Amino acid sequence: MFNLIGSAINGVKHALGGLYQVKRGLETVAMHTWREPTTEAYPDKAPELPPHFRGRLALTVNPETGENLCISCRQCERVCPDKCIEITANKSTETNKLELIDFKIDHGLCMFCGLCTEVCPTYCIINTNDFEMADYTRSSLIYDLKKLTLTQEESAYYFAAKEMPLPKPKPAKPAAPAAGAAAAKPAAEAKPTATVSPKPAPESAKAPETTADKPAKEVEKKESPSTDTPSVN
Amino acid sequence: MTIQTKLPEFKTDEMVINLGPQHPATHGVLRLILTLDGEVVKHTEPVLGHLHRAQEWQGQNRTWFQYQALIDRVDYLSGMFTSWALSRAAEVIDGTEVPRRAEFLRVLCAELNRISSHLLWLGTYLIDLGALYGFPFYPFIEREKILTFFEEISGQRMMYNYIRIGGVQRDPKAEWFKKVEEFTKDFPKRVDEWEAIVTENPIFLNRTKGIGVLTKEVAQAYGVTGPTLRASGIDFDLRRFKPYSVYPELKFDVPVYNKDGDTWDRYMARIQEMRQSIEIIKQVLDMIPEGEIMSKKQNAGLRIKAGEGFAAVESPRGILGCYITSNGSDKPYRFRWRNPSFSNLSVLPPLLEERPISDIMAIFGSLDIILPDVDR
Amino acid sequence: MSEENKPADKPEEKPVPAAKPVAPAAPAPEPAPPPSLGTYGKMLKEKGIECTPMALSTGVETIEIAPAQLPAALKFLRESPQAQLDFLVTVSGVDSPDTIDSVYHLWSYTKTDELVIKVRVPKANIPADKLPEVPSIASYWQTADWHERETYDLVGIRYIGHRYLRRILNPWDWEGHPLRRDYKQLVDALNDKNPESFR
Amino acid sequence: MKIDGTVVRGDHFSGNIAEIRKFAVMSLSWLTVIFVAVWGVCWALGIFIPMCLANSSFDFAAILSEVCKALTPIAAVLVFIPINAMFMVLMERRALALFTRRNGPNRVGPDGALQTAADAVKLLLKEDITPTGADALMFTLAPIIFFAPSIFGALPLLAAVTNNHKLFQIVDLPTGIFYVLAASSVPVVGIVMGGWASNNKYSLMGGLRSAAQAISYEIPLVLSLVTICLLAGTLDVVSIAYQQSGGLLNWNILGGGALIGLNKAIAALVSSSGAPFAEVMNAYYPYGWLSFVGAAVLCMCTVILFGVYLIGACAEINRIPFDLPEAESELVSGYNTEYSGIKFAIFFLAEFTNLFIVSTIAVVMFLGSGDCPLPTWLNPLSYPAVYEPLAKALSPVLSVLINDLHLINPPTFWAALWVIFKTYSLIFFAILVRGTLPRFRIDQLMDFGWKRLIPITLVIFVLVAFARGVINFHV
Repeated sequence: MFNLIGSAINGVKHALGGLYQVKRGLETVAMHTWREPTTEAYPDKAPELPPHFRGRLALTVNPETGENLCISCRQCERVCPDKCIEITANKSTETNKLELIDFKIDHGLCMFCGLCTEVCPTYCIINTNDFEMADYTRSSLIYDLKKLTLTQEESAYYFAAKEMPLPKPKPAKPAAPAAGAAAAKPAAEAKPTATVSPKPAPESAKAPETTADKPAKEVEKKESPSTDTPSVN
Repeated sequence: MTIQTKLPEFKTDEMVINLGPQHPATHGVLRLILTLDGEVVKHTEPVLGHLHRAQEWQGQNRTWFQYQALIDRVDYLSGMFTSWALSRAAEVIDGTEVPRRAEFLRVLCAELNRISSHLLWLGTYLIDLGALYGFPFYPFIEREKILTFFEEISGQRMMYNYIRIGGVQRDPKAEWFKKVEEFTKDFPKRVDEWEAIVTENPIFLNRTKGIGVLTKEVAQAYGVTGPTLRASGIDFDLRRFKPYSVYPELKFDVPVYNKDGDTWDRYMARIQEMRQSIEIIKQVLDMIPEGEIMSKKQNAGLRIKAGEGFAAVESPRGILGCYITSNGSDKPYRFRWRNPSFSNLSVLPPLLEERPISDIMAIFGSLDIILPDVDR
Repeated sequence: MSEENKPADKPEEKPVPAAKPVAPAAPAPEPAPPPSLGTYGKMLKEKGIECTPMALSTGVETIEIAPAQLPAALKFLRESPQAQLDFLVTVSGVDSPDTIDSVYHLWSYTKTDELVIKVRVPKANIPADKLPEVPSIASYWQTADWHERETYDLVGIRYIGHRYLRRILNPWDWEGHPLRRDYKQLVDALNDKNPESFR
Repeated sequence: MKIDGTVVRGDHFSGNIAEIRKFAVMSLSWLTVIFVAVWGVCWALGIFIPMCLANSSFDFAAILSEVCKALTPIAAVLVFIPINAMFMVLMERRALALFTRRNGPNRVGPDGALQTAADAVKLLLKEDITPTGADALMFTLAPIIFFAPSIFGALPLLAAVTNNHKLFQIVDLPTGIFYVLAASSVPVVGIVMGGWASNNKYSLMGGLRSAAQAISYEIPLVLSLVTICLLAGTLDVVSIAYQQSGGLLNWNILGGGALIGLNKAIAALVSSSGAPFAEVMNAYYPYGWLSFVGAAVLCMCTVILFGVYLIGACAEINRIPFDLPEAESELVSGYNTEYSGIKFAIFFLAEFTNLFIVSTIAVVMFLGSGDCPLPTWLNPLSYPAVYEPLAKALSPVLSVLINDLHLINPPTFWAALWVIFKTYSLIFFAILVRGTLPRFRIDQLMDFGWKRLIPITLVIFVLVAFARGVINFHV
């Protein structure tokens, strides 16, 4: 009998305790009503992204002269884990320097790891804060040189935001001939003999073929990166 | 006339049901082939691999530098730890000395990441238990802040690629540390709030107390690690047991639950771990020295000396290990992940035996499995 | 950091299987002193289990055990009070140049000791279109169950005595073992994504 | 939380007035729309058309007007339910957004007020899929069986919540609550049918769970209501609603009339007219302290009964924390996993309608129906000194509206307003519960129902039966 009463009292205690806890929970949830929403009004208001945000890839230009900074060294192309960068360059006969003809990035493949921006010696390829790239076709995700190149103002903004050292004024001089050459001889581009890697590859480098079944070439490529590429900290 | 005292034998058929791979509560694409008697589970057969992305194969076919960027995907909720495990293994083989500031930054980021991972677990666990609409948002609000911190230093919210072989990628600014400090002050209050809603809630207690009891012996036999193991009463935390990095200099408790090893203990273990992580972060913020953050040049030709090694870190889910055989080239020769989720998941079938179907979610959720970590 | 022992041991040599023509010039290492048996090696030896010391895997005692003696050795290491290596961290398979290894990382829940056990099956001994065979320990050490299945799936080591040796990560009808160095991928994953891509 | 002068979003109790205001405005405008629409249709059908027909010399005028009058309650329900469900869904989403520090739907219409209307259109236009191997007939019937009974079962409530307006008395049912309960136990058949006919194991389990759950929670639910009927001495919802008029102290949630005496005595004390305090007390509580104990017991019992009713009702309509039949994390979506398009819309509609109906039952049976919570002696409007000047000032307008057009019936108007307020408060509470509690497990649910709630209600039933004897309810 006492047992029964005891257990009944226990049960009541248990029930009241449970009710109290439920009340506490309901109260806490209800009190959240008074707090400001944390959602962001995204399409109406663009989010504030940190300067190092890894968004769409782009090529900077010299903020002062507006000339393209890419030296066609192909480090980004080599380091890309997804192989989504393709550089077409030509060795100019007059200056004996590489001229950038086209720069393609397939953003449909890109995983935005930012490795290409880390190896770039001239801070040319960068991650911008743009992330709105949705499109209707895959082919439209392949950005070419024109689409990739930023304006002078944008470049200036990113150079400042990312605290990258501004390019030295020296390469500003050959800008005109390079541009002229690139524009002038699209025909010559048919045989872009000089792949840009320091060592000329045996066959024409249309696109980097699958490296898997070409071990010889792969090894050559692997050995080529010189150790003096800058580390980006 | 006789009175029939015994009921006639009542025979039921068993039902085989596929839980997943597309199911709201399998945290991804786990498939469980359940044999049910009514609602009681008789046999469980997990089918893995729906998310298999050949991470080990990719490790062997990419250079060190490239692969560092990929491994955050192994366990996308705690990318810092996957990076850390890889970096540690490589450093151990290579004999790289990591700068002190980098070590502190690693600990700081890792503990923040541990909190964010546990927060996601907390939210989704309550979803598993049916509190679908209210509570789960609160941990996510806090997690969002942590992700913003990471976004600021690494550039992305989940695929950080921040911890590198030989150091860390970027030195945060002073304001960043200030923000983290504010967060550490604010966070314990939030945990108190959540505990007020959840911990003693009678329905929650009913759903978790005494459910999915994982005994010490079973846990050890299956190689279970992490909070799941510590909730079973085994004090086995790598940060304490085989201290690495600067953990020996930091004071913190390892929450161990000695009683049952049920789902409630696992819940509490994680809640307490978050509080401890906050303590660690506070200390790190005080102790962090100035100095270099990287001792190994990060470039496409990153190479590691020949040798082999195994290094592990205590990830939010347990021991995340990395067994690497290097031959001195710029690619690892053999890359092997030891993932906590893989071992923790293997204990699921014995835990589910003879449990009703509702408990599947309570138990499975409490193990804190993340499927990409299982399938790699 | 005992780094000088890259040497006589195969796995550290070079990755490129014979098919690949170019050999990265691995500098000829100075011969390291032959490794000697550590604590656990001696323990096993007392027990009558043959084990060969190997180059340390980054400071951790590493021994090689003959396949036949593996279950006995692991059982002893797990259960004997002085060894107490009761935590099987992982079972991995490695396709070394000359051998196929099954590697066991043993830890303890009570001590900080570690031990790496390797079971190596020389490739020369493996008949064509047969898998290397290693005894399974899954029947009494449950951790090994899935780990062995995974190793079977990816590296292709047949664990004799495993109750349910099926593919675990790959689909059941997958052909070949992807982590073998001679594995030929039917479709190049890197080039089979976007038909419109320039790749 | 301030960092270098910048405020980090969402971390301080600065208040969320803007969102709360939006929520309130949205609710009030939707309620107005509902109120106006329903009353407009009813007035047109039940009053205006008969009024016009009364003067006509049309042959069937009398019959037609009768038909119109008879159709009024059905029209009221049919107009009310879809609009109400739309509002409730929106309110639920907005309220949950408030609790979880979000904005909620805010795209369609002003501040998202038309979101659910858009959703409804979308659902109706969606392809209606019947899975292969499903029993097509059963599959189609299930939502209808789920939907129909509870609505038409709830018809008797209409008269109660409109203060017995003659338009809404479809038939004078002396066993109103019995009819409501009988009808409300039918929908489970629809769930089981849907679960079985879907040819899906998850659906089947959801359906069976629902059957088990409904059977076990029907009992405490009915017992709690029966106890109220025992106190009221009638099964007629209209009478029960009437009995509770006169303020909070008369309501069934507070002793089911045990405090009527107290109420009247205080009223006597305040107005200092009529019988003196002690006399009234003696008339109602004839056995002295025993009566007071009885009254206290009754108060306690009815409060508990209200709790039991809420729990039982939650379980009956599969709301969280009792949403096992559609437990998302276990059974995907339970019995309605395979439903899409309009059939799913009907299930959805029915769920919210059921929530509204059980809330209305709670209001009618426990919370004084359309009664103002202020006791008459506290309510300023009940004093002629306040009321009469007001009425005089408004009379030119009101007399046209009330007497000529019959557009407003003041008792009905006030009763309906109070019922709406109380009902939606209960619904808001249900939303809060949904935002907080996790789900029961099926066996714990059964345990809780059979081993806790049913014994409690039985004990209370007995206690009430005894305690009732020591109080004089009707003087």
